[in-house]
Amino acid sequence: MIRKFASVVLLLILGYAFYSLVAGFVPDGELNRSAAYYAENTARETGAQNIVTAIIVTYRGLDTLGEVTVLFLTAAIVAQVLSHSRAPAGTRGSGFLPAGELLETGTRLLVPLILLFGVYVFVNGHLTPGGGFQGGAILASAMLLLLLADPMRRFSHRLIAKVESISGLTYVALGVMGLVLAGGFLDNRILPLGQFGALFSAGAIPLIYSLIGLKVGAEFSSMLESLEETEDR
Amino acid sequence: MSFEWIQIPYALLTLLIVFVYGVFMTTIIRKMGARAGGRYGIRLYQTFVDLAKNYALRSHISHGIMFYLGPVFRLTGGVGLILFVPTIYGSVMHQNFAFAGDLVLALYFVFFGTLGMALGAGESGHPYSAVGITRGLSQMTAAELPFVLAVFAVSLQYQTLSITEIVAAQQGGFLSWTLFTNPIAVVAAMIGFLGTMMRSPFDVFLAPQEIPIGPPTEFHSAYLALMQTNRILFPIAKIVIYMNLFFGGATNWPVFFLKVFLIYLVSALVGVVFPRFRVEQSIRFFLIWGLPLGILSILIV
Amino acid sequence: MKDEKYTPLPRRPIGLDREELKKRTVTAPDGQTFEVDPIRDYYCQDAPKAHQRSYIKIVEDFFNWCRAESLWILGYGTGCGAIEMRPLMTPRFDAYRYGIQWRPTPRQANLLMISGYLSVKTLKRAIRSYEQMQNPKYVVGLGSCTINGGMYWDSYNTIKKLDEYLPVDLYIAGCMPRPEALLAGFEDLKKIIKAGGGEGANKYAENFEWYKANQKSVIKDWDMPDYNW
Amino acid sequence: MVSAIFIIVVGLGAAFALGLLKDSWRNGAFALTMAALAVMSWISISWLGALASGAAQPTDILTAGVQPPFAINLRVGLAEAGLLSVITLTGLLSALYLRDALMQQGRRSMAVLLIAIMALSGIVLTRDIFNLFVFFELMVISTGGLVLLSDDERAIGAGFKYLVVTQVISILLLVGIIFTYHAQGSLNIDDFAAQPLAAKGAGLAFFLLLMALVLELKPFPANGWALDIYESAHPGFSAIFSAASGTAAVYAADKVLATGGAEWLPLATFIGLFTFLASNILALRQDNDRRLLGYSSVAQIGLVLAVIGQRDILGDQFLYIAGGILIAHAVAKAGLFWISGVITRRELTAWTVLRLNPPLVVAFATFLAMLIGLPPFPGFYAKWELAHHLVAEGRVAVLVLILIGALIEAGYLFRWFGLAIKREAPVARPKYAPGKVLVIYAAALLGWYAGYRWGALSQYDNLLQAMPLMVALGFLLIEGLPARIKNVIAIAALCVWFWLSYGSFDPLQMIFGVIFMIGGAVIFLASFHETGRRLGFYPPAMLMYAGLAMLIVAESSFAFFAAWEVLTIGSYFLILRGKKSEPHALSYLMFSLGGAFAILLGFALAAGGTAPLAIADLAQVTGAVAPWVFVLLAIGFMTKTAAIGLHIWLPGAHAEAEADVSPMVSGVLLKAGLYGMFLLLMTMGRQHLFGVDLTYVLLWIGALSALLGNLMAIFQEDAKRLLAYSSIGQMGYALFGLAMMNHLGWLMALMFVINHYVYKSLLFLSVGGVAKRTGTRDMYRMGGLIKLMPLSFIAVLIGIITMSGVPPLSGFGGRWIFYNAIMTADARLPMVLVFLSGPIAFLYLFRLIHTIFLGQLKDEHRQLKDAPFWILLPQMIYVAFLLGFAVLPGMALRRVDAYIGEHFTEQGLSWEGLTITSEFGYWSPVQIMIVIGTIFTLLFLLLLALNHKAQWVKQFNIVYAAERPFRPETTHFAWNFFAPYRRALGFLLAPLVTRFWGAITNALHETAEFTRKLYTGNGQTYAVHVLVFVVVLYLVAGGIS
Amino acid sequence: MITIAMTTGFVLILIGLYGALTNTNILRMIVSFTIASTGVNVVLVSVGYMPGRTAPILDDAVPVGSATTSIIDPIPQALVLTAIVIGLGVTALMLAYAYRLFRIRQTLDISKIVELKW
Repeated sequence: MIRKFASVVLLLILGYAFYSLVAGFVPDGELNRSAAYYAENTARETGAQNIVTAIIVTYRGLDTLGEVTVLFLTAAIVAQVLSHSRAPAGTRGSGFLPAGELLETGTRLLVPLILLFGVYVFVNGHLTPGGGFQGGAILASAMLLLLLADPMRRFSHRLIAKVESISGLTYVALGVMGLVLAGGFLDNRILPLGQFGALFSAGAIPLIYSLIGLKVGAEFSSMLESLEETEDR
Repeated sequence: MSFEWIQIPYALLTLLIVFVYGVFMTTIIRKMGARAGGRYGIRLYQTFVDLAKNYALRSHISHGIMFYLGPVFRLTGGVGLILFVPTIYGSVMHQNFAFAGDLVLALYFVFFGTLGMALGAGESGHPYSAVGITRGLSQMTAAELPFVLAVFAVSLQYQTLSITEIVAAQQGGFLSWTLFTNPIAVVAAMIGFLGTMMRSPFDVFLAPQEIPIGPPTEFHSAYLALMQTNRILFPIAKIVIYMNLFFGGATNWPVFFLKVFLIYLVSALVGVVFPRFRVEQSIRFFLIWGLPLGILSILIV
Repeated sequence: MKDEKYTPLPRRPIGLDREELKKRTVTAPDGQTFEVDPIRDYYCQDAPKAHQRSYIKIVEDFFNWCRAESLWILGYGTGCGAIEMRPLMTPRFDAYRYGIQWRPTPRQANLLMISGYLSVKTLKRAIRSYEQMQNPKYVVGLGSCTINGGMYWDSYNTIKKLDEYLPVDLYIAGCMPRPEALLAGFEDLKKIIKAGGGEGANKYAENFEWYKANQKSVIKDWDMPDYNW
Repeated sequence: MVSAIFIIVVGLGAAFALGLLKDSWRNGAFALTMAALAVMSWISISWLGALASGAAQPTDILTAGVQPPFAINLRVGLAEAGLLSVITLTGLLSALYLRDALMQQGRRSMAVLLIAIMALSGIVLTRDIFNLFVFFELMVISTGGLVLLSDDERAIGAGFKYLVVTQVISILLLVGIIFTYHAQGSLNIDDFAAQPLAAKGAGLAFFLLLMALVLELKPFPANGWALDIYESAHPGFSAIFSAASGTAAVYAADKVLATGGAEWLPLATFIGLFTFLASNILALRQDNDRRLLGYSSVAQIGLVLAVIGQRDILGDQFLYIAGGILIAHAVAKAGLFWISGVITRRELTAWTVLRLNPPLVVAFATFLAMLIGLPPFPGFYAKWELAHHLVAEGRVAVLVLILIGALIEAGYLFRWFGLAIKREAPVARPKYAPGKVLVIYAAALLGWYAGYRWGALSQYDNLLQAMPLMVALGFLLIEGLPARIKNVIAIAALCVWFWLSYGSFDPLQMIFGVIFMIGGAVIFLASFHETGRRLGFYPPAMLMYAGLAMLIVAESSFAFFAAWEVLTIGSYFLILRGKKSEPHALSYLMFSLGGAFAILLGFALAAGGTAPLAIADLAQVTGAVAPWVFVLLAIGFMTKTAAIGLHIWLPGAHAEAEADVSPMVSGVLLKAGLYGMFLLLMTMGRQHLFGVDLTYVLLWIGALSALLGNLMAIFQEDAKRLLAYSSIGQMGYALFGLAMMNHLGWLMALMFVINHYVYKSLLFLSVGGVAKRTGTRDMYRMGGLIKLMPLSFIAVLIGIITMSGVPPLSGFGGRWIFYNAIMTADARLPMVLVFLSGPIAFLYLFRLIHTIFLGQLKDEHRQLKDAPFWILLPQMIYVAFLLGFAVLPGMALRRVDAYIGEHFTEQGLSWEGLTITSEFGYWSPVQIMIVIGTIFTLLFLLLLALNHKAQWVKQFNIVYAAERPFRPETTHFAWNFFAPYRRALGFLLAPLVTRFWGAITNALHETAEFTRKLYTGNGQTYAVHVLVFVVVLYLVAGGIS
Repeated sequence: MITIAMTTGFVLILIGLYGALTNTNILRMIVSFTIASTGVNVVLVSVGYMPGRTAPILDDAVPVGSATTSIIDPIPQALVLTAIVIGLGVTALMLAYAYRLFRIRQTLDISKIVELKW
């Protein structure tokens, strides 16, 4: 009770602080200098249509590398945490009924489509909304679907790990190439910018986003699988 | 002042006079005590006889080197004290070895004999000696305090530490004695004096039956004789210091005899009137009565 | 002074079986062990020696005079006589004027007064005190009890003849002798000493075996060295 | 030069590449990890080297080929390079250390470790606030992963609590970031500085941002989660968490704070100080080593934060100071965590096992000294500079709080060291993994190297190049030699140093120099009796002497202070060697460090920011600050001389020390304080505070010390405690003499300096020798040793005659000068106390000799031999000296008398012929000696003639009221010897001072006990703490808009 | 519009925090945190919103030349993506921890996991 009351009081004060943030908030009339720079120069410098993608992949590419690393890390740790704590046999939650015909068939039908869609999303990340993360998530949702349909299904950890590692390594290598060949780490201009708006344009952005997509997909899958494996036996 | 060989016989002469007078004084004071108790008292030559007998005892035992040296220390302290203090003011013969040091030397040399004696008594291994020493030292440290303060007040008053100069400053009529120029210091010093004279009420460290006469309980024969000799000399030596500091000193022997007698009398009179203090009582006595007077005397100089 | 009277009796086996006098094994701080024999280690084992008089007669006479005129009594009471000694210190008798004083410690005393009957138990203490006094030293026995046992002649617990245990210089007869008698006795003692007769200590030393044997024949629990220095 | 981005690239690349390896190729994976970390370290270090030497300039690394703020940029400056080196090296060493755990958990955990180090490097490098957030989250998550390396299951709970808290933090952080961005139109940190935040009304955003970053620093009380991690995580990881994570987080906070302008600095200062103090207090109650280290880590980071709060005044010294503290903390804390990893049990006493491996003890001590900022480590220089800057700008309160906190920290750290050194150690030497131990040694070496670098960078002399210190440290290297050889070297070193330096000494320095060096060498003679190797004795002893040597020649306040701390630490280790000295050594260290801090404060105040200050320039300090300087310095010096009130450490410390250590710490060490007092009074003279003459206060303190020290001494049953209390009294005399501020007073003080050295060394040695033979220090257990140990007896006899001031020995000279000195002094009341204490000294001295050597010999002592030759030898030297000095006091005092005459107008002594004459009296030592000697000899011959045939009797041949003694034990009157005195004056002995200090420590402990209940262990409560922290600061800051 | 969005975000944060501070069940706490981080994301996005403008994609509707005046701030959008991903990562990690904790302690009550304290 005291805890709740104290929490309420605390949060009220915090809320007051937030309130003063909101109350003092004046929306910008025009783009601030960073945003304005991107609005003006993205197309020229990166050749990407989607400014957000340009920012994510190039201007703030280091953030993104970090993000990918976060997922990599999380996947690794989750795997590590869970690998230590398999449920003892016969505990609650083990032993599922087999999936029905309908589910299996539907899955078989949907998974390629989902995969394709995912690839589409990340390949076109520099042109349209979406990108590596979204695409990767979509890829992983295919995996989720498979697992939902058949909880006992297993994928090759090695494969997932390889995809994850190779895409990650390549990503880093691309970044280093930016350092060597172009203006700096993760500079996308190691490849020709190409024609504005085309699929193969914007330098390395599509490549990177694809790698991200693969990697994110692999990492999510790995996590899902690790979580799933806790239900073993 | 510097040393000349003639001073050695002079000093020995002084020593002889003081010794004889001391024996006489000891006897007189004992007789007075006896008379106060309604007795006739000892014979006049008794002190000599006792001394001679003790020197003449045939057998001796020794507990060790320090036991042997204790009485020597003791008597050296007494003799040295006499010799480091000028006995008769203005007399070349009776300046003794006062050139070697001043008042401070006299103050600290008092401890020489005490220390040696205590060591000798300690080596006898007798617990009663140790108890006696404990009491004696405890009491002495407290009793010395008003005395030292008074002495310091006097040296501040006369701005010198030289005994001769202090006596010189008191010449010219008895009103220039410290007794009258600085009575508080004198009272403080006399309180300390009572404590160091080994007389009632401050003689519990010699308790004859409880700890058979305390520190010297194991001493006998010539050891005891040396200590008796010191017992004769030492009070006189101490009184000489008092006389020089507070009572105008003595310019000739008759005045010396008189003043020493009168000062000795003070402790004797107090002794026959008052019963013994326990040691902590006497410590408190000195701290409560002697110390404030001593401090006062220093502050008002 | 040797004669038949002082032929020692056969010695009785004496057991020093007091706990504190038993031999014991002690561990030193460095871990070594050794044996402590209290009698041997704590007490001087030498026998008493007889001491020579001065070679010059006049000196010896002077010393004897001094000794006689400066009698220091060990304040030690054994029997009812003790009560007769106290008045000597009072104004009425005032023994001080004769050079007689009391000392609390045997080391400084010359005169041991055995004031009345002496039980076996007290004898041991008397011996010890006597032996701790320095030569020359004198023993005066008070009253009949010290002479022949007096009214306790058949007691199981008192000694009869003090003379057999300590070298007595003077007896003062009476039961008890009054203080006046004591004063008279002291005067007699002085005469003896001045005449050179106060050699009890030497007698004791010379006939040490005999005295010890006598002492040990009555003191069954002999728990001290033969001579108490 | 390889771009610093490769730190990130290599880290990430290797982490990704690990995924390619087979799970079973663990050796390969580990090799890859190590290689990556090595490359990262190499890059960092090469940058550090280049930047430090000026071969390279601070470099911005652009990503995406676009200028900031439009793309993320990284920066490598000197600070970054340094921190990167710390982080990557910690990572490298920790990885080596974690080898077993990593191998067991597989490549994933290695990847996590790599990413953690990469993320920490990123935090340091990045200049983009959102990028900072990303790296932060990486750090958080990788922490979550590395916590799992622990075998301790509780670590899971701790990790979860951590995640809960970081969720709250990241909420605050994100809100802060976005609103800051809104206000600035940029995410680049460098842009924040361009436009002050408050101007755009985004103070609250900045506040939230700052709070989030500060919360990562584990401020009190919002840090329960961190402590749980420290307690339960693998120590190898805790090292990273403390050294690397803490470093990175601090730097992040600093980066942001630097842009916020000066107005935010007080907040940082407040948080930092609060955390520093509170965590240190809390650590007092810890008995789990890792949790204690955790508290200490938190506190140290708080300290760094507080220093960051001062960056507005530190100027270009900021890096030097903050970096010094941070690096010292990082190296030390990592090292300590690594050590904790080789120890199997968690209570502090389990560290006793280190004793079986002495080099580890050295490492342990190194780390502790680094943490507390003792010379010659970086923290020391940093502390010194910081103090001066703070004082120069009037931020004394901050400095005082820092010093108090540091003192508390020293308290629990060295208490711990004491436990480890003194408590019972297991017998079997454990097998340590060589890799782990190697890592620990590497850290220790790095610590020393950092100390060397910081010394080289400082504007003062490099302490590690100071000759005495190098010699002392050299003894660490020859520790394996037999003790006797080392002893010869030690004596030679002291003599050579004296010979090299005495040419430039003035008479005052000469006297102290002789006591410190030659006197020290004489005491070392006693050390010859020790056989074997005597591990751990010579390095601290020589450290102490090095400090003393440096103290004498010190001309600037810095050199003086450094020497002071060196000798303090050396003597602490030395004292700690004693049998039961654990608590006493600690209280010694506490008082000494407290005093040292007072000195630091005093010097800083005196310098007023214009360091370095020549000692002689203290005389130029004037104005309102001068009396305070005087007070502080005096307090500092008086802790060493154990003036009353500051004395409670001394009896135990001196009494429990070894036989040859007691004279070192009593006879020699105490003089350091007096030397300081001499310098202080010589330069600053009389100062008045609130109208009170401070020397008058000193006079009272000296007199009270003399009285109470002596009084307490007479009631001691332990011989060495008795001597120790007497030292308090004797130092009181010396202080009194100094405070009289007249010629003779100073001369008397010097006389005491010389005499006290001689007789106290003499007495401690003889008593030590006796204690060695008898196996006890309780005097009533001894007795009657005179026949068995005659030489020791003679030594004590001469010693006590000198000490009591009885003519004809040299102690009388001191008394004589004293009387002459007080003739002209005005203050008479304190003199009364001194008068009182004189005879009292007599009591305990007599007791000392009587109870030990006279009286009844005990059974078990019947076969004792005299003290060992080597302990007796210096005693005999002292005896000879005392006799010589008694006759010819002029040989030492004449020149000093003239030297002191330069400082006072009044007349000194006249040294004509054999007689020494003052204005008031005279004294002729030779004649006194002759007269007394003649009388004594004559009387002795007389007695011999009369009594030469005396029968020698044994101990029970005493008159005993017609009975006989029972046993020696019951016949030796010794225990409670001065019972009447106790009855009369016992009330003066009420342990008021002990109670006072005890109350302070108790209050601290109780506060800690009460406060730590805050850490309920509930992760939710910790989250509440975090919010409370933010909200309270929000309210305190007055609702920033 | 912005205010509403932003207020919604903050309210979500507060709700989430309230939930996290008052529910002792670990899973509920995790969910609460998810709510709170959603709130943060909403706040992030709303800060970048500018009334009357369009998404920052330079397609036919938004020519490169007029982009400065017609698109909203793209940066918060980029940031929010990162924030989401990171939030997800942390949530996954917390869930894994929760699972492990449950396996070890057989409880999901955070107030019972207090063996480390003081």
